[in-house]
Amino acid sequence: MKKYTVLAFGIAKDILGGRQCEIELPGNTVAALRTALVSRYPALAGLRSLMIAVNSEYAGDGVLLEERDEIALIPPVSGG
Amino acid sequence: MKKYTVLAFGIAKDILGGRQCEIELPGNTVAALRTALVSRYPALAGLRSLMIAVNSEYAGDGVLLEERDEIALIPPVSGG
Amino acid sequence: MITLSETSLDVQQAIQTATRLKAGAVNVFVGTVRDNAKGKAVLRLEYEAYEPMAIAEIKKIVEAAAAKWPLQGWAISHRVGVLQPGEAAVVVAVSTPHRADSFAACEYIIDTLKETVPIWKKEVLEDGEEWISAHP
Amino acid sequence: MITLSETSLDVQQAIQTATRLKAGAVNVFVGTVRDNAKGKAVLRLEYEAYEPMAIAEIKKIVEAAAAKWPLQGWAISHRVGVLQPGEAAVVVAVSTPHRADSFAACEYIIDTLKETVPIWKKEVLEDGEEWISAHP
Repeated sequence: MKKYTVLAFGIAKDILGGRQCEIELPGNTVAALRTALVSRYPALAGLRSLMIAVNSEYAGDGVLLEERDEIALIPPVSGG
Repeated sequence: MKKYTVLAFGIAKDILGGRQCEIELPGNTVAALRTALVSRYPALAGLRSLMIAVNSEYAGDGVLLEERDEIALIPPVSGG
Repeated sequence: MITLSETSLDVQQAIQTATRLKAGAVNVFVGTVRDNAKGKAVLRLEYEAYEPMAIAEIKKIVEAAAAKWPLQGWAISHRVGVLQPGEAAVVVAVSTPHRADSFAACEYIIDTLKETVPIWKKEVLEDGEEWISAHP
Repeated sequence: MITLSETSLDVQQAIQTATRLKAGAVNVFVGTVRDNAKGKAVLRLEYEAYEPMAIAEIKKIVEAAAAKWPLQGWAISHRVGVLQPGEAAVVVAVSTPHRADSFAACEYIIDTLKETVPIWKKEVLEDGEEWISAHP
């Protein structure tokens, strides 16, 4: 099991109940992390979209994670 | 014969040699005025366009002039 | 607000004039004097306007724009006289509820202004001067 | 110049930053907080940004714009924190040699910013609050 720290913003912060959470999972892909997060916080599944950023870059499902990566949950953006 | 005062701007002012001129002509249309002006100042014929404004409105060739009208020669505009 | 000015244009004031609480989008175009033209250095521009008619024509453009887009506020200012490179020659500011309209309305206004408003520009380059667009 | 600011955006400074002597056209978009939404009064907006990534994404947008149009200067500022109606939330200023490019580049930047940059807006109306665009 690896432990990842995930930052949350906007409505994702409200759903997680804080600016970040820690999550342990057996896999090391963005897809595995997403599945684990939605399982723990089902309200995430109701969002229009949910991207994951790794080290300030949008990351596709196949991207591999390392424990020291800066990982962020990006709900639908609405700047401007 | 009627006498009209014609204001000139931009390159038309240079061609007329001043901010305005007076011109007498037998007709009272914009077309007659244009013909008389081009005849007196042939360099006007070399412009890309030459509009005539009557009382601050662009005027077609058929518009009738009165001596008290404010008449202006409008060479190609280039504002902005 | 339509202004023909012999002194520096106040872009900030134009934006404030155009901004409205009901409008979420402000688009502003500033035309400035370039320091070069036709590969030559520009020494200065000289603008001349037939002022009452210029103001009347700008009003017509604003009315046409307001018929096409939901203009909330607007301000149009044009310099006359002698301008140095870097100075603003024209400022168009408009506000609309949503942003695409603000771009479209502002571009329409400046494009039409350049076609119909009786203002003339003489470009003074290092090697001569010319009334812009005068000849074919 | 990319700025994320907790205090009022300086539109004039953005314009000055974007203006270049070689560029004859400056286009500026200012997104302001409307006083109404969905027929309700807006009390305030709250903006939150993932700041390092927001700056990185804005840089990418500018690079893409510079590949499409001859951008000379540019400045992009976005507010974070609590905004009242009338305040500027975002300012995009660009300059190009000619005007059509300045409109196209500025509109591309603000359109893309709204799609890709990790900034979030919560709208607080008289009767409730909502993260904008969060739900289908």
